[in-house]
Amino acid sequence: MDIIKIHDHDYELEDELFEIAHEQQVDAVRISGASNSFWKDSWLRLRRSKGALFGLIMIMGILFFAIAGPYMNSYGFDDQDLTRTNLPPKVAMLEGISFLGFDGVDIRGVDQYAAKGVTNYYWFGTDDLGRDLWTRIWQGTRISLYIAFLAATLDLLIGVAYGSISAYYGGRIDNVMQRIIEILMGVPNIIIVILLILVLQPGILTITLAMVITGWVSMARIIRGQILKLKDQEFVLASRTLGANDRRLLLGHLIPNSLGPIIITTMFTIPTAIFTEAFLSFIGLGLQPPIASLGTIVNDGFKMLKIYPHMLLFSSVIISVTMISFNLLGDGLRDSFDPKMRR
Amino acid sequence: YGGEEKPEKVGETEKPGESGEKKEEAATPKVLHLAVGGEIPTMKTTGSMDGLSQTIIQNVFEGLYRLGQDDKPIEGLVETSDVSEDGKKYVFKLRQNAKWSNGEPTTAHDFVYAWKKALHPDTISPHAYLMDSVKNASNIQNAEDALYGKVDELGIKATDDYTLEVELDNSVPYFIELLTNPVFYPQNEKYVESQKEEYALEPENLIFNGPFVLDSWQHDQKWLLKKNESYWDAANVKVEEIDFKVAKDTATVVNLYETDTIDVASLSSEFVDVYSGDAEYVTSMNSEIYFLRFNQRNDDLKNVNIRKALDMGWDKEAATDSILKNGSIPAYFLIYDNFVTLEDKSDFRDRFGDFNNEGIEKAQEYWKKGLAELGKDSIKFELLSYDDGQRKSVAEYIKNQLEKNLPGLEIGINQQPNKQKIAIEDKQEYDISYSGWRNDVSDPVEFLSIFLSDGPYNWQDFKNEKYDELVNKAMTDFSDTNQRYVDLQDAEKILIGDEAAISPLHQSGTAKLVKPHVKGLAAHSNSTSTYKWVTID
Amino acid sequence: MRKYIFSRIGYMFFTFLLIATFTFFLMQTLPGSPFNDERLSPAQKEALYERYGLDKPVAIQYFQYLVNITKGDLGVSYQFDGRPVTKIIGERIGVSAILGAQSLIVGTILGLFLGIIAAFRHNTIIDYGAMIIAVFGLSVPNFVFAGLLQYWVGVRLQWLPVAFWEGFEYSILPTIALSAFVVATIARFMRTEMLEVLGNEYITTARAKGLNDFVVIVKHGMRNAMIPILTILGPLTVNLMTGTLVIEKIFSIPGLGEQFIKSIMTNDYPVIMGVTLFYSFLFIVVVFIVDLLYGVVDPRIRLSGGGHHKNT
Amino acid sequence: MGNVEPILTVENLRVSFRTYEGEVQAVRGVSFELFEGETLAIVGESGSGKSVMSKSLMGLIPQPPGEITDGCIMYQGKDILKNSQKEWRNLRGSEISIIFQDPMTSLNPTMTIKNQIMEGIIKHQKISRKEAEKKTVELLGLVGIKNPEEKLNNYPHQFSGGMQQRVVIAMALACNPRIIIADEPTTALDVTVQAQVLELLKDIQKKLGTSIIFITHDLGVVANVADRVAVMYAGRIAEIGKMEEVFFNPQHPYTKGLLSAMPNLNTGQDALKTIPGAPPNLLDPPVGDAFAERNENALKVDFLYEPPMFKVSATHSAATWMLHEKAAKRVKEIAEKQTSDVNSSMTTRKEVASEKVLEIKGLKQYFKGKGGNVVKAVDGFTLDIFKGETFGLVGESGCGKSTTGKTILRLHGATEGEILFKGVDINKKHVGNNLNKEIQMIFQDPYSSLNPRWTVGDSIAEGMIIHGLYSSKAERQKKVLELLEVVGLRGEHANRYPHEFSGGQRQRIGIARALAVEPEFIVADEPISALDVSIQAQIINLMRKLQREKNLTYLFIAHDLSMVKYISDRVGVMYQGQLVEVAESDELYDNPMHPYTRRLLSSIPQIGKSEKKHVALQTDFHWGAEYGTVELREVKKGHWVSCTEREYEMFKKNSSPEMVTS
Ligand SMILES: Nc1ncnc2c1ncn2[C@@H]1O[C@H](COP(=O)(O)OP(=O)(O)OP(=O)(O)O)[C@@H](O)[C@H]1O
Ligand SMILES: Nc1ncnc2c1ncn2[C@@H]1O[C@H](COP(=O)(O)OP(=O)(O)OP(=O)(O)O)[C@@H](O)[C@H]1O
Ligand SMILES: [Mg+2]
Ligand SMILES: [Mg+2]
Repeated sequence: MDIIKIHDHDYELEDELFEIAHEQQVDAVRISGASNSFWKDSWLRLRRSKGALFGLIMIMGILFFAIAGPYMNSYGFDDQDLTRTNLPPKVAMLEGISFLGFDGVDIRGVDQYAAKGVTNYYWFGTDDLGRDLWTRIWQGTRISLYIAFLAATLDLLIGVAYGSISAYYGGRIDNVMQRIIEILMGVPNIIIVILLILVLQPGILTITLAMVITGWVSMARIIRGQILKLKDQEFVLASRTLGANDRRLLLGHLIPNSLGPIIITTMFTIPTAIFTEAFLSFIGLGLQPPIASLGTIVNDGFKMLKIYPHMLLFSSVIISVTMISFNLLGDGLRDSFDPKMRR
Repeated sequence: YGGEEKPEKVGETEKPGESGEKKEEAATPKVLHLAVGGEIPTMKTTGSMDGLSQTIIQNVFEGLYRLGQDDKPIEGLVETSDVSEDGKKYVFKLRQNAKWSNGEPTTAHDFVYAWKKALHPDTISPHAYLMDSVKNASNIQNAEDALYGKVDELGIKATDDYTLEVELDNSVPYFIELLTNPVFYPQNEKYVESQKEEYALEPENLIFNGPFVLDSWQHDQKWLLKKNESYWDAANVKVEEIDFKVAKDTATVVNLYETDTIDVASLSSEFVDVYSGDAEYVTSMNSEIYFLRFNQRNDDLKNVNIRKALDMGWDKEAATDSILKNGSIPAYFLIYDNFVTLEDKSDFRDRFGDFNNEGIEKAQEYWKKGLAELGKDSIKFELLSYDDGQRKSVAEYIKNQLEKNLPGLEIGINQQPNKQKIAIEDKQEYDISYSGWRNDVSDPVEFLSIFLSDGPYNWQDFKNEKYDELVNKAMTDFSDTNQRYVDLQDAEKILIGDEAAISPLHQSGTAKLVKPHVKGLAAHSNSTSTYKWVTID
Repeated sequence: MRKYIFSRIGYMFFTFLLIATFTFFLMQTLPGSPFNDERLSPAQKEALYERYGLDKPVAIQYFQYLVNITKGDLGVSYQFDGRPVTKIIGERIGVSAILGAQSLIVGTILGLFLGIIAAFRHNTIIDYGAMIIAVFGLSVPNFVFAGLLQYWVGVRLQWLPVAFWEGFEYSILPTIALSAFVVATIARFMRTEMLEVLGNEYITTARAKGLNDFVVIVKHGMRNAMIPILTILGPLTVNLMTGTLVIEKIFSIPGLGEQFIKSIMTNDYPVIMGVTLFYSFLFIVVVFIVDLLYGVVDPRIRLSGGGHHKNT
Repeated sequence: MGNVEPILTVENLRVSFRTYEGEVQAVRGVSFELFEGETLAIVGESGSGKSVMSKSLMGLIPQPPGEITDGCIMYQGKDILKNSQKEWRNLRGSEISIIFQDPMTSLNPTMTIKNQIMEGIIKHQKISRKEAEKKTVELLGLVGIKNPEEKLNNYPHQFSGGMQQRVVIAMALACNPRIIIADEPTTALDVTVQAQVLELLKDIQKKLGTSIIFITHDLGVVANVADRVAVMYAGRIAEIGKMEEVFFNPQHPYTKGLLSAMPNLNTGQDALKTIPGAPPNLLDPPVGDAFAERNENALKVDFLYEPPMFKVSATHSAATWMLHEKAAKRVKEIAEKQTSDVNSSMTTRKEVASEKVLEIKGLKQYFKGKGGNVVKAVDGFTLDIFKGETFGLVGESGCGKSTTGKTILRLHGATEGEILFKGVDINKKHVGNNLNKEIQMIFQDPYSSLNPRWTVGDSIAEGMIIHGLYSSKAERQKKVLELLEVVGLRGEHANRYPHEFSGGQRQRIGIARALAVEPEFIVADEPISALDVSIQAQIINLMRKLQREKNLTYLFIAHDLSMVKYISDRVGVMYQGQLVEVAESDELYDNPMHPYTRRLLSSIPQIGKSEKKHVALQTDFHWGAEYGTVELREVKKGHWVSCTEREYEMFKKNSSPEMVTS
């Protein structure tokens, strides 16, 4: 027997190498690698998505400011002072660098701080009632996020319950429940939202509820689809053959395995809610002052776009960044949860 | 955004290239370009009368009188008029050269028809009440009265084609001024009846007798007024076309003005800062007063000291100067300056001056006193307010000021669109409401009658016998005009000075930009305009 | 197939009826009254209620309302002097439709393009670039975007008219402002779908035939990726029609959306109900058309007799 | 092998994928030659790199994440790996074409088959559409599609699986390629259809003289079609040679193991030989011989150095140190050990009690399909199963096997008929969930049969919790560990998640879960069909061991007939929702009566069968009411056949009757 092909290097093939390696026990059931739970696995994958990571960091940042921002200076969010209205932004460290625009000079080239004799610094400037915009914007971010999270949570609860019941029981129940959804979808939802707000009087809760009234539908549909898919998976059948009851199947198997889509959908509900709220502000159905959300601040600032751009600039940048972050995170999560996207 | 760029100002538009273009434009028909906030709600002279409808109507129709450039009535279709001694009978001689745009002459019969129609219950004309002083008019409108609906009993008669006799129940000093209102305009019976339901819905369903005709009307989008060549005074109308386009957003309107698309732009306060120094910037006062209503169904608001504290407890001047900025002035009264003059040539305002303008410290005193009387140390009110632009900010300011100045006070704001707001006021489901009122004619009763204890708009349970007596007397007894004004001065003092039933906020003004080539634009204090005298260079 | 269409139409009718009922009763709970004009006397108000049948019991009003709908009569506006609601809708829908259609077309084409190149160049700079554009489209409130467009392009640069609806050039800015959202939505969707489709074996098979990548993407990828895209096209279309109201206001365009908000603010019940019904009707029809389109695009559905495509 | 010059030479091909976990070395130095007109079969377990290797021959490796790191592929004297994209496109389809495993996914669902076939023709042959269409019709005729003109404008979903695969083959043949790569072209098909497709490929090769690279993991198929065989393991070729050489004189221990792990119809009741363990992880491939750690008789050198290819004969070589001269002694030792092993085999056929555990009477299960169509998944099924036996249920895809199993488990309520478990009708309400303890199921797909969010321990314990079997958590925990040991895993695996296990290990976990509630009766629905040959044997042996220890009764559903015969006491053949033949397994295989059974059996590709031995039934059998009522009749003792009265008489007379044909 010839060696037909000698590999790159020559072996020193000693005789004893040709003994049976009894001591090397065959390990039939070896598992390599550390144990990764599903979450850890997802996190590992998420971490590789630069967009998602960026989104996550930005969200953390925004959350931080939404919580701590209003306390970073001494102004209250409704501290009015008509002697210091419409001041452009001025920041101590940055005021020397004029192109940054933090030098208290407005677009007409007038140093409003000097003109109005104001010695304080307003990082984001002030609004038409002389309120500090920094405080207001972060306070508004807080309110917007609160509304968004509340709406998303309610959507989630209703949507998951509805969707899973509809898919799980199937048949006629599913049919009826689906028809209801179709009807709800048959009315353009912005219209329902507007009508409901009028019926219920504007306010944080009303706005949230109005958004939820139609908002849960998409969650329900996604969950339904997911559960329909899972329902026939063998692990679910296995649990059924073991005699598991509906509760166990839904809460133990079906819903936990729908978490990916649930989280992703929520990540997209949040920015939508923020947006809807801003839109409602624009058509005059926003929150009751002095409570302000990002939407109302953007809307107020929008009117001053030409004269006091700072009023729009900061708020709309923050609203956009929030939206971008959630969208990026949602996209990233979708990619990392969805095995199809792993390629 | 650091101030390096200046927005293009109107004054700078006169660059050489552009002014050349303007000349060319001037050679073409003289057109006035305007932007308005919405659709014309109605073209019926008997219809619902907001500023826009009234503006269009008074430019395409003509009544007996019209508002002049100084807001005083001037003759329209009237050639000569005659008033009886007791002031209860008017005889108007009409112009014989006035025509409808379909060629028919305008006659006294057209007035008879229109007035009766306005009063007919089926018409539901919101301004029919203006006719109250005409003989039997109030009975005809009163569902309980024997004369209800019997419009033929109205004190109006056409003695011949060009003579109109009007009888009044009372001699009212402002009757001629009333006649400038569209509800007193003529309608051509034959034409109107021929159009049935369609009347005034489209330009095709209309004939005109004013300086302009409504040439085209794309609803909620744009419409065009053209000079009416058959108008009796056509020789004095210099504009050939007035082009209206609907623009609902103030920023858009300003942008349009800046790009020379329109000739006039009304400004909201944000823009005042930018334009207030400009030559094109004009302000005017409106016959419109804003005030807070204190709903006395609220037990705390029944307390006069509390009300006074609320009235005085904040800086009205700062609100008009720093928030509204559109020429509005702070109000410590209901009947504003230059409204009516007494016999001795003194202004109505002169006798009492400002009410309750005593400063914040005084307010705090009242507040303490009020709280003590109520035995409370904190109160919460809801402030019902408008949901638009500056008025929204004013409400926020009031809230902030009052809460700051009056310890223990908490105010929640409830913003509502106008219609909903009125509904809430009507049902009195509010504590404090930010309200406004505009008069139709220059008579203090217009404002003061709101607060009669049985007045339909007394949405706040204000009740004062003396006040009722004074105002009621002024509404029926016109024998001594001077005494009547004095009584009304007293009534105003009771309402505000003594009772603080309302807290006047401001008299509103309008800030506008008008292109320099537009002259003679008559903007009336009732928020309407007349284009008859406009010239375009 | 015919049976399917008929049953769908029957079902649409039922949905529509429910929506009509829903809006009707919602309207009953709206605060305020359409006739609280400050200067109307009580007698006049009563007369108005009577004229519009608002004095009758709700049940009768409801019945009357349904009867009128079947006759195509949506009542008359309270706000605009007895103008029929159908006429108001008719006058405005054209504008909204043109604007909506333009934005849909522009947005869809651009969105598809972005989505496809992003998928094709998955995980490259191009992909990221396209997605950043897409996410931006979703992230800037459209009134801010519209305001900036108006100010910069209209006022500062004077390239295009600032506002109004007088001709094609007037529609350009609003179309851009509106389509940003469409571009974003479609691009993101298309990318995901395309990535999924590109992972299919038939794509590899097509490449194994020696076809070049462009042909593979267009002939094999697009059509299959388009099927799920159709699902969002329905709601997107209606969204565009309702979503125009902000843009309509900013650009002073006499469309239906703006009218709708105005009628809400003035308690103009017939108009609110009319427009709501109209939108719903549109929505139902659009969804129906989209479902039929599935059949055109996806032969599996066409040939199996148009089974109800459940999009989950 | 006529031509000495190879038309394709692959040398030291290496392909890697960069994934986020690291570099997967899918192909690790593969070399082989392909000759004109031959069929080279490549066999190997899942993940051994077969598909990757074949895709690299066509330049279809997705880049990124894939990358060809080394090697060359010589085609017509040119290294095609250095091709430009354009050159690749000219090569693909016209010179080399490929057939994928699943015909359904290889065809674009939204394009007519005509267009899909013509596409390549037009691209490569630059002919008019009309001519291309003519060509297409010819091709469809060639692959055995009747009336091809009428089918041109059909869409893929209008064809059956077998027909679809024919279309795919037609597509591959479109430009007369010199090489066809068939990547598991029959795995997704039924045995009967598979036989037809294999036949077709052989025919075509004969007609066109094409070279075929045939990838499969089914050794039976290989025996049927291949001229030469290459066995791949962990990204390398372990052994290559003529089919007979490899099958009858295997050299590499892996090849040997593979062959002995496969039951064939002649295997008796002995325990199957198994290969322990699972293939290595290619993220971190072992040094030395990749198979060493699964090889009981591995040499020390196997763990140190990668074995080179040793020539066994001119056409046969293998990569194993066993062929090194220094190992000769060991080879002998091992051979001796194995012959002695064979005799220490397991028990012979056990005695089956005659106690009925399950009686199914006239079971019908109808489903409402699309547009009101009724799918008669099970349509009158009658059967008794006895305690302690293994009843094998076979039949082609869609005949209702799974539905029957699921109905027994009460996952569906029966439309009609009754199922008695130990005399109790299981569909009665009052039965409660106690039955769920006694009847259990083992599932087909190991990847979806475990909840990915639960640890393995939790999954196993679920049944105990539901039935309140052990009072405390600790006790349950103990039992779980015990069960894991029983199925050949380790207790410490209880805290791990399913995705960390291989398919075979998951199947063991699934079995442990079923056992946790101590059932008597287990329905195993194709428990091994998703597993590799080397793993299948492990599972089958485990199941048999458990049956003996716990006196279980199995309903074993499968379409792999040799495995069914091996494990079952009795076998039932199912066709269109009904049982057509039931008999003891030997009897059934030796003496099949129903024509469907006979067709099924003749389709099984087997090692050792000579060329074209299997009888493809030329005519379809016919049955129906016009020939009298069809029912199961006992032809011989314990041998039931579904037939009419007349047929019954014939069966009774001679045991191989001529069929009633139409
Ligand atoms: N696109 C890819 N990205 C990452 N890894 C891949 C990719 N394609 C294949 N692999 C890996 O390469 C290895 C070989 O895969 P391949 O598909 O060639 O196996 P196979 O022998 O064809 O198996 P099967 O019998 O299951 O088809 C596997 O470990 C697989 O995970
Ligand atoms: N829940 C269901 N609803 C409708 N039809 C079904 C359902 N389950 C199964 N079927 C249909 O019943 C028939 C039999 O299916 P079944 O799964 O029992 O086949 P099988 O013999 O197990 O096939 P395979 O070998 O592919 O697993 C098929 O035509 C299938 O489409
Ligand atoms: Mg493969
Ligand atoms: Mg099955």
